[in-house]
Formats: sequence, C-alpha cells, structure tokens
Amino acid sequence: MRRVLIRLAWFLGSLLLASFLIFAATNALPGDIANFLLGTNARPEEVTALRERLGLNRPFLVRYLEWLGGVVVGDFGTSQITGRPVTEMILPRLEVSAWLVGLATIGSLLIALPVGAYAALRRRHLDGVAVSAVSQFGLAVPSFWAGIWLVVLFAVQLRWFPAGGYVSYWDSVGEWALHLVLPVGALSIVQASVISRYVRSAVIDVLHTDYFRTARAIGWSRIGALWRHGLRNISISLLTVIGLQVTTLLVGAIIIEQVFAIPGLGSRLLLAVTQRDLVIVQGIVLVLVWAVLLINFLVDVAYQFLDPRLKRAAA
Amino acid sequence: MSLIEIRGGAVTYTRRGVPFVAVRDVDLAVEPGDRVGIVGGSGSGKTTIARLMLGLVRPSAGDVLFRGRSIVTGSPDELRRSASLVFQDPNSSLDPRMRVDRIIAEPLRRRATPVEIEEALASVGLDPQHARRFPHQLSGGQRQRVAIARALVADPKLLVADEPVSALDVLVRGQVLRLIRDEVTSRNLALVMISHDLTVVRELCNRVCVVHDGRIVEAGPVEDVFQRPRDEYTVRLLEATLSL
Amino acid sequence: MSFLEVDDLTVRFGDTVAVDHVGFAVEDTGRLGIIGASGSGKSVTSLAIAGLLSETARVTGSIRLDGQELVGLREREYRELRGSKLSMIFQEPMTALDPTMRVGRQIAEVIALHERRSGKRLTVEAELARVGIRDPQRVGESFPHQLSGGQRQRALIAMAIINRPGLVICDEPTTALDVLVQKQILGLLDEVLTDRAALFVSHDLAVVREVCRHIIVMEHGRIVEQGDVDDVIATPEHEYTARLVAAARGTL
Amino acid sequence: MRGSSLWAGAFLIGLVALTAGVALFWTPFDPTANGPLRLAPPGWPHLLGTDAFGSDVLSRLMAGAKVVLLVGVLSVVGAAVVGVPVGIAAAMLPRAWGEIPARLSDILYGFPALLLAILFAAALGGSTWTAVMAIGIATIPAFVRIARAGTLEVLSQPYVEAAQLAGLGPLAIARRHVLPNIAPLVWVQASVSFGIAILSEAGLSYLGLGSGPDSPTWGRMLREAQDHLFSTPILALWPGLAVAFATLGFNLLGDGLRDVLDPRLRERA
Repeated sequence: MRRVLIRLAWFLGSLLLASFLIFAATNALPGDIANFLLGTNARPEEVTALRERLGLNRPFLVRYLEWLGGVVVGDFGTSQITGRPVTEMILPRLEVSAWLVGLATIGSLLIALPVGAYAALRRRHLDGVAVSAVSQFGLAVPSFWAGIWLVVLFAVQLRWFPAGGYVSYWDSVGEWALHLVLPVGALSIVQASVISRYVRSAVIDVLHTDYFRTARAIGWSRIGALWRHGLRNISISLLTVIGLQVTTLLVGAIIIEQVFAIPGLGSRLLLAVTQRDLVIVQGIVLVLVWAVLLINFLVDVAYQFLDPRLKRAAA
Repeated sequence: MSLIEIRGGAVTYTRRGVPFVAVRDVDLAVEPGDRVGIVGGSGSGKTTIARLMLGLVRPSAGDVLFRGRSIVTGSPDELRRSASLVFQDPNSSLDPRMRVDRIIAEPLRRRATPVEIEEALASVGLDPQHARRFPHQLSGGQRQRVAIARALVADPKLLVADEPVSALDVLVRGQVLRLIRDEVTSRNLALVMISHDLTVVRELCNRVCVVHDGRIVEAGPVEDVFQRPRDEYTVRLLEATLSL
Repeated sequence: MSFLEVDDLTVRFGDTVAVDHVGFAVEDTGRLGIIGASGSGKSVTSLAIAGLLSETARVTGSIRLDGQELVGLREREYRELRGSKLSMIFQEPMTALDPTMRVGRQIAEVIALHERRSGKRLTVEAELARVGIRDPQRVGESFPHQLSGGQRQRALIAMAIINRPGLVICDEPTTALDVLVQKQILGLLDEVLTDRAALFVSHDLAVVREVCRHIIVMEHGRIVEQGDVDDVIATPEHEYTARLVAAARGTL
Repeated sequence: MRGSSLWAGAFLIGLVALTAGVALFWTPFDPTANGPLRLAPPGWPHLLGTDAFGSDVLSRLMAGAKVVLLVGVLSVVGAAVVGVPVGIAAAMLPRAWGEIPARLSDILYGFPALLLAILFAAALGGSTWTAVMAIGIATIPAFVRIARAGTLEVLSQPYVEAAQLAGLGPLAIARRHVLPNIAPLVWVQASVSFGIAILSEAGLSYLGLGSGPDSPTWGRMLREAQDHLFSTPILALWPGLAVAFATLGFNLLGDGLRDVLDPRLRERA
C-alpha cells in the first residue's frame, strides 16, 4: 500500500508540474494575445486597456494559481475570442475523442494479439516473415496517410462509409458507428503494427521459457500453452506498452480528427491555435497531458497488482 | 595481527521495502597465508560474508578490520589494493566490450606493458594470443582463467573466490581449482573459498566455516569439522554430500 | 520387447549432429542413467523422446514406447502421450512453473488435460502430500515465488507422476538444488519412480548412482561406454569416462 | 538474413540523404513556382506530375527531403546530448537524487511532440525551428529512459563490482564500463527516434504547425493533396510513400544495429 501511496504522490506532483509548464509556455512566451487581437497598428493605450481587461498585467504566479484553482473545480476559464466558458466547449468534444482513442485501443489489440502471435509461431516460415514485414512497414506509415487511403478506397471508390463528419452516439448508434469505422480503422491499423511487434517478441520470449516447456511436457499444444500460460505473462508487460502507446494514439487522434473533420478535442485545439485563443489551447492541452499521465499512473498501479511477484509487497 | 577480521558483523538488506537480515554475529579472522573455506546452502549468507570482507556492503552492526584498521569508518582503499575477488560466473564478471588485456590491467590502475600482460596470461595457462580477444570469444574455462589473472595481477595478499567453478562445465572444474590452489601456494596468498561443495573445500582449505541461516554455526580446522562435526546442520550437510 | 526402445536415433540441427546413432532400451520398471558433460547430447536425447525439440531439429531413427513408434508421430497424438504416458522433470524449478499461476491450479491442469475432467482440489492436495509436502493446502494456494526450491521441485514431480506415466524422464532434476535438498529429492525420486520406467540425465555420477544401476556415457552425441554404474566408476574404459569419474571424485 | 535489415535501412536512408543533397543545389523545377499545367498526371517533363498550383511534384518531394533530414538530425542529436547524460546520472546518483531526473522525464513523456508544437505555435507561430524544438524536447525522455535502464543493467553486473574492487571511481566506471556498454542501446534508440521524428514532422506540417509555406514539406503536400482525392488521388501517394520509406529506413537500421552491435545478442541469434 505504501508503494501505491508514493506513486500517487508522484502522480499528483506531476499533474501540478505539467499544469505549470503548460501555463508558462502559453503565457511567458512573447506572443501577447492583446497585441495579436488588436493587430500591429493598435495604439499603445488600447493594448494596455485590453491587457487590463484580460487581467494580463497582474503577476504571472497569481494568474497561474487562479487558473489552476479554476481547473480543479472544473472551470477552465473563458475563451478570449468567443467569450464562452471553455469547459462547456471541451466536454462534448472530450466524449468524441475518448470514443476515438478507446475504440482504437481495443481495435489495435484485436488485430495485434493474433497477428503478433502468428508472426512469432511462424517466424521460421515464409508467411510469418511476411507478416513481420507488413507490420514493419505499417510502423512507418503515418496514421493520417492510412486514413487518406481508407477514404480513397472505402468512401470515394466503394462508397461504403462516409468520408468524414461525426454523428453523436446518442442521436443514432448506426450512423455513429458508420462514421467511426474509417477513422478508428486508420488509427488501429497503424497502432496494431506497433503493438504486434511487441507481441511477437514477447511471444518468442515465452516460447523460450522453462514454464512453456513444462506446459508442453504435460500435454498442452503450442497454441494451448501459449493461450493458457503465455497470455497471462505477456499481458503484464503488454500493459506497460499500451500505457506508453496512449501518447502516440492521442497524437494520431488529433491528426485523424483533422483528416475526417471530426469535432473532437484535436480539431478544436487546432482552431484555437490559428485564432491564438490561448485559454482554450491551455485548457485542451492540459486535459490531454493529464489524460496521458493518468493512464500511465493507472497502468503503473495495475502492474503492481497484476504481477503476483509484486503483489505481496504492494499490499 | 590478522590480515582481515570481521567482528560481530551483521548485514541487513532492504528487499522491496522490507528489511531482512542476511548475516549476523559473524566473527572471522583470516591470517596471512590462511586458507579458509566458507560452506553453506544457497541463501545461507556465505556470499554476503565475502562481500562484507571486501567492503562491498556496509555492515549494519560490527566492524571489519584490515591489518587492524577499520574499513568501515576508514577508507577501504588499502584493503582493495591487497585483496581481490574471483566471481562465480565469468560471463558477467568480465566486461563484454573490453579486450582481455584491458580487463587484466584494470587493477593496476595504469596501462600495462605487453610483457606484463603476457606474464599474467602465462601464469594462468593462457596463450599470449588471447590478449586481444573479447570475452565472448573464449570458452567458459578460459574466461575464468582471465578473471583469475585479473585477480592476481596487482599482487594481492588475499584472494576471495566465490563459487569459482560452479558455473563451469564438470570437466574443466578440476583444472581451474588446481590453478587456484597452485597460485595460492606459490604466491603464499591467503584464500577465502566460498563453496556449496564440501569436497572442494576439503581439497583446498585448512580451515572451514559452516554458514547456516546467516550465522557461522561451526568453524575449525578442516579435518576436525569433517571428521567430528559438532553442529547438527554440519552433520546433515556431510551426510547429504554425495561422492564416489 | 522392452518398454522403451531407442534405435539408431540421430538428431541434427542444420549441419551439426547433436545425437549420433544412439540406441538403448529400458524395461517397464527399469532405470537408465545418461551421463555426459554439457554439449554431449544427453539433454537433446531426452527431449527427442518427449518430442519437445524445437522445429529446427531433424530426428531420424526409431523411438518405440510401449510398442508405439514416436519418431514421425503426429503432434496431436504426441500431445496425448505427454503428461499421461510419458512425463518430464526439468532442471530449474525456479523457472519451470508459470510465475503468474497458483501451484495448485497448475497441478490440477495436468489431470484436466488428460482425463477431460477438472482436477479436484482434494486430489491436488493428496498428490502434493504424496511427494512429501507437509502443508499441501498452503502450497497449492501459493505462487511459485513464494515457495522454496525444494517445494517447487516437489510440485513439479507431483505434476510428472500425477497421471501415473509409464516413463518419466528426469533431466538434471537436482542440479539447481542445495546439497541437503538434493538428497531429499533423490530419495523422493527413488520412491516415486518404482513401478515405472525412468531415464535419469545428469552430469554428476555420484547423483546418478543414487537412483540408477545401469548407465550410458555420452560424448559428442555418441554413446562411448555403458554398463553397471559401479563397474563403470571402478574401471572406466573410455578416457572421457575416466575424466568424468575423476571430476566427480573431486580430487585435484 | 542477419545484416540484411541493416543494409536495407542504410540503402533507404542513403537514398533520402542523396536526394536531399542533390536538392540543395538542383531540382528539376523550382519547387515553389506555380506553373500553368495543373494536376498533370506523371509524364514528361513532370515525372511525377504537378499539383493543384502547377508545381512540379518531384521537385517538391526532393525539397521536402531536406527539411525532414534537417529536423530529424537537429532534434535527435539535441535530445541525445541532453538525455543520455541525464539518464546515466539518474542511474548512478544515490537513489533519492536519481529519482528526480527520472520522474521529470516521465512527466515530459506526457508531452508528445505535437502538443509541444501546438504550445509553441500558439505562442510563437509555427516554423521549422518550433518543429525542431518540439520534436527535440519530446524525444529527450526516450533517451533518458534507455540510458537509465541500460546503466542500471550495467551497474548490476559483477564486472562493475570488479572495477570497484580494482579501485575505479564512479566517473571512471561511467567512462570505461557504462558508456561502451550502453552505446549500442543509444544508437538503436537514435535510429528509432529519427524514424519517429520523421513521422512527427510530417504530422506537424500536415497540420500547418511546421515549416512555413515557402519550404515544401511532405506533410504539407499531403494536406494539399487531400482536397483533390476525388479527382487526383495519386497526389496523396508520393509524399506518403516518401515518409513511409524514410521512416522504414531508420526503423530497419535500428533493428540491424541491434543485431550487429550487441555481441551477446549476436551469440544468441
């Protein structure tokens, strides 16, 4: 338990530090929102007045603490461009992005586990090598490029799925699913090539373990021993990989939202960047970074409980 | 004055936040030219005693004296100039990215001349051509010979050998043990031999300490302990030892 | 006809010959010790009989177990034999058990695999008691890392004999153990191996002598000497055997 | 079989580097000039056709190689120079002190290159230099991790203890034993990071957060091609293939280095 508490303390500390870095990056750098909003021809008095109104001339630390205080109670401030509360803008888009990332994680695992295991078991045969080669290539493909070609094939040529857009789950489940197939597919394929390579080498490691040999000696087939004893051991290390890969997936999702014109956090973030709406940029970047840190923290804790060799020490 | 002496030594490790006592109440003195065997099962603490003796772990209680001076409160430098260690597994005790000549020269703390390297190799029965090889290009027995050459190059007074043959193939064990015995005799070194194998200790040592559960349960001249064991654990150990 | 008959057995990995025209026989209650240094082919021989060599190995010759030819046997049928008719005990009890699964479940698995019924907890505990484990309930509920080396090896022996196999292959079963534990495990093996055929692979003559009367000595994949263990030790004919005997004597 | 991925990787990287080198002095057409012939199919004189502005696709691809290599080299070298010493120090310092750089790099791990680039672009506007900074900073944790893990592994080896007994201090051990033994890991990581940097740069310029309009990049070309997927999908092929093969080159090189540089792996294989 003590180890978990120490990890919790580090986690909370890292949330705090991350928020400070984000605030500092958007506020301490020279691009001043007041200058930008008023253009280069603005008179100095006007700039000063606007800075006053936006509260930009108060000490940096005070502004940071105010912002953080708001974030903790769910208030991400007010947009400098639209004048609407940022929280209100983020929430519906958070749901969209979460669907995208969550489904892509599941999709990539569904592809990667069998593919990786196959490549490992057949590694000395042509088909296994071919599978490895394909995943090697998939590793090098940007997910948005894969997305573009899925659009060309399935939206432009075959017209099976829409080329872009999004329908809320609560409005129509069927349309929702239809719109998500291509973006989730693009993310999953690329992500699966990364994970399948981990699975492949993890399975090869298992094939060389003594406990795998024992399982074979008591009468399991190779597949059976792998399923019964390999999977448990692999999943523990795979969990860490999935945690680390969430970052890549999140980045992929931001770009994929752009490819498919999906109204998620990423597309709102990019709009805010072009408009220099720093409050929204801060808010969304914070949500994304905290999400990454949270997921890695959860993986870390889960790891402590999943591996029986660590269990006694954790409890 | 003893060459090296452990007085009431104890070592406590922290394993996953839980402290556990590896050895305690260890009293052991090694005189110049002494050949001491330390025997016991795995996890009994015999390796910890060796590490304690060489200043590689700090005692949680007691003291370690080299020529009467503490290496716990004082500096272990002088001890390290006069003592060396042969590890169990030569695969991991030789840096895989160093050539044999650099490995052997390390305790000299200076560049060794080709003649010195050649002599060091010859003393452990290796051909001079091995000097430019990497450890993975040698056989297990040859690697352990390189490790012994490194242990002897700086003219130590004390050689500690931690299971020096248990990672080696049966057929080369005898050769390596003979090499250690011959070098110890000709250089008149003090030897501390850690082993689970009583036969080895019987052949090489004049005194023996039996370690069980982190304590020395019996100590004395080899023949006394082996002929007339007093401790119940020693008796069981002797009974369990198979020989032809 | 003997229970196990190995004839002209050859195992190749690519161009290297690991086992070279080896033949021997073991009666249905007989025991055979296979002696050799590392790389002599003794382990490859035992893995070949169990059909557990990697797919890069090419096996030729004949292995007949209770009249059934094993060389070229389909994997599906081989699988039926392993754990029921023939079983193995390996060297490293540390790593031979699945670290993420409770020991009792791993033992129950052996029964379930071959009898198409799940292993009852009581059966498992009885089997653990049979191999001399004093608190079978606790051991059954433990993960491998919570047990001592001796307990783990006992659990593996329980797995090997639970389905009353006709042949048990022991590959260096005590090499990784302490002297005291080694003595106990050898005693246990001597007991559980009665009434069945056994192969006992080791580099240590003194260990083999505890359980076997008849031995074969292997070097470079070939049998260089065979006979009664005491005769071989007393008057080794082959130079290699003589060196092994000297090594086991421990005299320098 | 062994060494083949090393050579395949080196070949692909050599191709990209050669293209970039040639593009420094010569491209078939001015990559930024608009021409009268729009969306032309591959042929003569425009070997890979022209884009929606009439610019020569091949010339733009060649110019894009320059940007990719520049961004990759600067960000990866910068990240390694910062990350490796920090990682070694994190492993060799006493526990409490070593924990700090390790944890800081874990936090940095939560900032992928894209988010950093977005933060910089929001404050400074996007440019090649913000892309280099963002990708470079985002790559540091990978080097810290690999150097720290590698150093811990080396420090647990008996040969380090032997060096201690021989009287070597921590700095000498770092120089003689740690650095040579973690070097293969660092080279492999550098190669893999380079591949990731290429992907990141493509993503950034696709989103318009990287280099400005006058330097053609593969990502920007993909962005422009997307508007013509219905009429001229082939425009989306070339830049994507360029990204994929350049990244593949570095990934293959990384795999090849892993096999060749580690003598222990060499024996196992």
